[in-house]
Amino acid sequence: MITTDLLALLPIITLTGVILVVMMVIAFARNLALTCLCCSIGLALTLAAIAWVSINLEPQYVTPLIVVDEYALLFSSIIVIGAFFICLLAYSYHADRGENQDEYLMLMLLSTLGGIILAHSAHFASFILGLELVGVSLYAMISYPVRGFFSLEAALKYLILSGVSSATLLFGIAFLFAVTGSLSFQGMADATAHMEHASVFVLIGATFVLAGIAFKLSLAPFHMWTPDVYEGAPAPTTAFLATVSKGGIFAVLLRFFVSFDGFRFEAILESLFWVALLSILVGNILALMQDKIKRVLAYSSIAHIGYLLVGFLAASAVGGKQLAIEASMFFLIAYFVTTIGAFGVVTIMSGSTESEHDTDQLSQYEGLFWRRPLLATFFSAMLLSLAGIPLTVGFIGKFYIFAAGVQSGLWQLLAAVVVGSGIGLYYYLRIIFSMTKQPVSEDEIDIPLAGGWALGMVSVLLVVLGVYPTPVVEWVTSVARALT
Amino acid sequence: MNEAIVIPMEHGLLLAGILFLIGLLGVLVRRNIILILMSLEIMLNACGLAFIVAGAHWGVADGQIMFMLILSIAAAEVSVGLGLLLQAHRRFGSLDVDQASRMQG
Amino acid sequence: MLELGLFYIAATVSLISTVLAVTRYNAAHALIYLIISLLASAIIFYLVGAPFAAVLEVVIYAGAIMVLFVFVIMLLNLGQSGDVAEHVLLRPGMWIIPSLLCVILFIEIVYVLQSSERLLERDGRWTQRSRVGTFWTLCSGCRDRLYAATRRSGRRLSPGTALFY
Amino acid sequence: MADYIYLIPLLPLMGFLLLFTTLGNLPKALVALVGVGSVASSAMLVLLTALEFMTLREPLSTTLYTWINVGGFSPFVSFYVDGLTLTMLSVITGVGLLIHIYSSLFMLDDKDYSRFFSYMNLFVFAMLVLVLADNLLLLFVGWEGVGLCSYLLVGFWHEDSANGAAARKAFIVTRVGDTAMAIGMFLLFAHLGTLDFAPMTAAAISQWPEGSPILTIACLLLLGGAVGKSAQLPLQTWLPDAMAGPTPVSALIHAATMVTAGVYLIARTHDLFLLSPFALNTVAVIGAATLLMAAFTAITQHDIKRILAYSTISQIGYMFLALGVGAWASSIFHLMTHAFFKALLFLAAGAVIYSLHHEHNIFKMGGLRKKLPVAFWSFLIGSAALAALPFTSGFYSKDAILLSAYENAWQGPLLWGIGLLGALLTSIYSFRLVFIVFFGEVKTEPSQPAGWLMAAPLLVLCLLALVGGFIVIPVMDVFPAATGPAHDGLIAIITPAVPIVGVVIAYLIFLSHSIDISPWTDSKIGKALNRFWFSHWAMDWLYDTFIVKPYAWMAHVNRMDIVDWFYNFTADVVRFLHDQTTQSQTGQLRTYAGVMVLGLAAITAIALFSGGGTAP
Repeated sequence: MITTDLLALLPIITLTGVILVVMMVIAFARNLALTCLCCSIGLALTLAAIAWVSINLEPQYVTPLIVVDEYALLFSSIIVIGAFFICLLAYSYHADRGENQDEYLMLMLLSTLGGIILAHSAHFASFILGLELVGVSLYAMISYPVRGFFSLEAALKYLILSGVSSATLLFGIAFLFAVTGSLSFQGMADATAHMEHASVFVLIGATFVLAGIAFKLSLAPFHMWTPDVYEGAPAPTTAFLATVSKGGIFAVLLRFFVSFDGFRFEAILESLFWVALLSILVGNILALMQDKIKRVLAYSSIAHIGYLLVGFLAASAVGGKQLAIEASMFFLIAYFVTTIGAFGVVTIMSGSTESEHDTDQLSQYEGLFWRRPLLATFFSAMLLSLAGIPLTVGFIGKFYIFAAGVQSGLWQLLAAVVVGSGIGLYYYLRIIFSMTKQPVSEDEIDIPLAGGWALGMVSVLLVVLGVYPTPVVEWVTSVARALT
Repeated sequence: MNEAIVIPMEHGLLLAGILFLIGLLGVLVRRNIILILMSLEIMLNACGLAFIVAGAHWGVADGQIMFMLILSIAAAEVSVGLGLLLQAHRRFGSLDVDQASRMQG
Repeated sequence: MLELGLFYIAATVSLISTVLAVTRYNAAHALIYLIISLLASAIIFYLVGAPFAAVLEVVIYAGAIMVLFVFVIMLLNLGQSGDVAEHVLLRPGMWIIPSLLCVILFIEIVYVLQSSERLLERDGRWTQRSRVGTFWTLCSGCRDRLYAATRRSGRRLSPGTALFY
Repeated sequence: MADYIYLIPLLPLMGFLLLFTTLGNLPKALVALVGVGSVASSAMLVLLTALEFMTLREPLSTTLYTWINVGGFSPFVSFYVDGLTLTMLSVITGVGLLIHIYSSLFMLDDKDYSRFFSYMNLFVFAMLVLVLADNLLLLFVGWEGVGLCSYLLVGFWHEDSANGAAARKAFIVTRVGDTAMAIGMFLLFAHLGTLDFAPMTAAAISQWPEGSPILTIACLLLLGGAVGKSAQLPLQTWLPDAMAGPTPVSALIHAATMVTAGVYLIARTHDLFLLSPFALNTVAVIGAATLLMAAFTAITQHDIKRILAYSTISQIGYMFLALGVGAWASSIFHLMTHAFFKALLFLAAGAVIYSLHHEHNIFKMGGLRKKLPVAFWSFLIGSAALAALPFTSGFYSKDAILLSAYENAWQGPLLWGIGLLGALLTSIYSFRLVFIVFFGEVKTEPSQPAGWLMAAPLLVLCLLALVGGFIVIPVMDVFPAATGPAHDGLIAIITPAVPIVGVVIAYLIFLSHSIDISPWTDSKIGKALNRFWFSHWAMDWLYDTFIVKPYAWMAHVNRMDIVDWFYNFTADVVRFLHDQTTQSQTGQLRTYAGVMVLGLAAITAIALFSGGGTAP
């Protein structure tokens, strides 16, 4: 009994162990390469543990807090793989800048651990635990370049606003707790099972919780922090913030809604509808004439999470749950690949400058095709994937969302997706065009080994999943079937 | 009967709600970072209060456990927050949070 | 009923000191009020039957965390200049819009709490819950009295007042 | 069994990727090895497939994978090999291989050697996907792929802006057809729910009666695609200009393979066309009209490659005619023989051009018979096959087409007559070419004859052009059994005799000069007619006058306004919104928190008061 529990927790235990080892390594030898090696091996081990658990163990609860099932393992593996690539990129970034900042990688592992706990959580206690583990590590990761001015500003903004959102979230949970007397997702579901319509207690609790989650996912109108924090944080942190932390939160959101069956409460869907609509429109409109790449990506991530929410909302239709969950999960995977790749390019571009800021002005990317054709090709691939051009993973993700939306008849939202994609095409192509211009600066851009390989692998993944997505689709389908 | 039941849950929640909103008001209005962090503490404390009251209503320990979690979260956020505050004071020369608005648009 | 009385007293203390904590110009003063508020919360914890949480509240919240704030305030050594600066930062006009927002949220919370929702009881039965009695009765009592007064005086209701009914 | 079929297109794709990613950094020998080797290995695999097909005698099919399986929409990437596909595969890889070998020498001096081979490999890949596809969607992917390669290769020497213009013209004109085809595909998918050939046909047969209007429209739209790709009336104007590309490109893409894709498309969907007599007759009419017009034009041209281009249009017209009269097998047969002799002619022309330092005008050539024997014999054999002289490959295929046309229920004798006139003209212009270029006095001194790498493919193609008529293509099971043309004695004699007459006429006019045609050509009518035919029945002028100029005029009139208004207005609105929302990103933390709280209040209010919750 105890043994299987511990075995089921193997991924979490492995990663925790790795973090301890990395701490010891840092204590004895301050060597960034060594730390990075430990971290990447540790993440690989965690992935192996996840694979082992998924093959050998049945889905089970480990204490009421943690559930180990296919769903948790899918999100965990996405998070770990994402963290692995970002780890390599972060190493290149710091190594190139000559900053010997080992603790950064350790903080990242801690944050990743938080993400995995989120993916596994079936209870609000573990949810809050994971959430804060992700959040508190991120505060430090954002403010890491001590000499920077913007990073401090970004960290301050993120800290305070994230604190407000956490408090809102907790207050909502308190309401739900007050009405149901339980903190586990299943317990809440049982207590509200008889409700045709949500009681006002449930409604206010749910909207406060959703507001908190929407902040972390940077959905409008809780998105205001996103561009500033993305811009101010060092590029690897931004990549991490945009992917791993959001993936974990979305995993909880989806699991909570599926087990709580929140899709039957029209009032909640109504408010989520407006959030999704606003996110898609605001995100795309804000990105339109933006000249800073990181801000463009920030705004586009707002829009993309809006698309994701469309897939999520599609689960409200009768019989549409399976497809909607599949669509959301696949879209999230696509979003992970593309976003890590896009910020990966920014990371590599920023690594070789002496400037305190990251390289994110559009003008700095002019003529990249002539200076670094491969890097520019990768970046174009990422942007095309964000725009949803066929043969990239982004297309299939968007197609999935569309199919789910059509099946559930979410016509207004689909119209918004179409309009948003149209606007999106403009600003993505704008970047690509500016990369084909004659170069203005002749600064040398080094492509570091680790980061270059990470980026290359992500690009290959992007195309392979765009051309041959079947394995992932099957994986996602089986997980969705197990969940519903 | 347990005497704790004497106090209606709604009243406890209402108190928690008001405290939460006062904290929120503080975050919205104050420009001094110390005061903002304090307001955050008020909000988190209000959440803790709500959990304890609801937990007492149900007679389960979950509420108190969440309170302890909140306590640790508050501690962690405050320590990081105060660290940043010291940095900000050194960098901006003041505790005005509006100084930190160079990124915009 | 002693508990109930103590609860309302503690709640009042908590509310007043919290409001003061948020509005003070001097950070140290604000901190003291905040500690008072936390202590009042601790009393409420004790009253609702969570003595351990009450102890933690005093020891960790009012004790440890607030001490961190004290340290920082001492470290920065703001003194008199801090007060002056704070007067510049905090102008009365800045309260309007945030207060409006908070009032909206307040109304929403009250709307929920005074609803006659049925809640699940500990023994598994669903019962009609009491409303937020005291506060709400007070409000509606005032309203009724006002209404009666206007009726007596024979004046017509102004549109704004009519809306209130 | 059919596991390796996917390798057939994959190998050229790998070749392309290898050549493309190395960005021309490989030595030329290696480039040639990769470029030719990949096609050669797929040719071997096709041979293997053919052997297997011959033993099994049933179609092979293999599903690689389902691309996306989302909510009932699941396009399979699956390949299907039956007799028709196999014939096409053999032509593409066989002729393609020969042309690749030829190009490895022909293009040797070009600085973009690697780029050339990468495009050629990509083309072969796309073309193979086109013919292997088991459904219309995948076919369309290949279809667009070959269009792209054609664009890239026509404009291969893009330093000269005229080549770029030709490439653009080819791209845009075929795009008109492709749009029609895409709409046709949507129509079919909307009504039949599938684009896989077998279920689609079955559904169409069960769902629609013969001659149903929707089916006719769908067929005509598909025909539009075919007409664009195969350079038939009225979308044929791009092909002569496409000769701006390197000669091997003309041989491979614009003679042997890509331009016949339209024929393949109609043959593949013949069950649909059989349900719509009107569409089928339209095919026949288009074929007949095109073959005649193009043949008249070819007689008057000076440029060696343009003559061949018009002759290609004309020969594809025969294939369309065959399709239109239901002689499916003859059409595919002619497709194959045409691939042999037209590739031969183009490659031989390439050899001539290569030796004469890029001279295209036939009146500046002459007497090359002795200097370039390989080219001469190739040309002679090719022309004989093209003119359908007895016992060459072209004879068997064209004869079958003409006899089937005569048998056709709808306007059979008329179609036969047109075809026959076309055949006469074909033999006149093809031998006009031979007599002018290879006989008479030497006008330009050729440099060294081409090396064996260029000669060997010519010899192989000569052989094929001669004996290709004896190949039996395995398409009996694909098409409905046709009642063999009844050999009406007189018809069966006239049909093969006409080309011989044409050769004699050409001999009399252009070699022995026994007939002096100058009084006719110098007369006013003759000159006008010559000019008219030379300009390909003024098709370019017609398009210019009736489409391009009015369009330009409308664009000119319209330049300020109406449609643009809408777009500008939308853009302005979006930009205005952008400016406004950007203002909201003040950078001030308190604003951000305020918006968050507002949002919180709003979504709570929506949830509480949207009527979903129970009333208090």
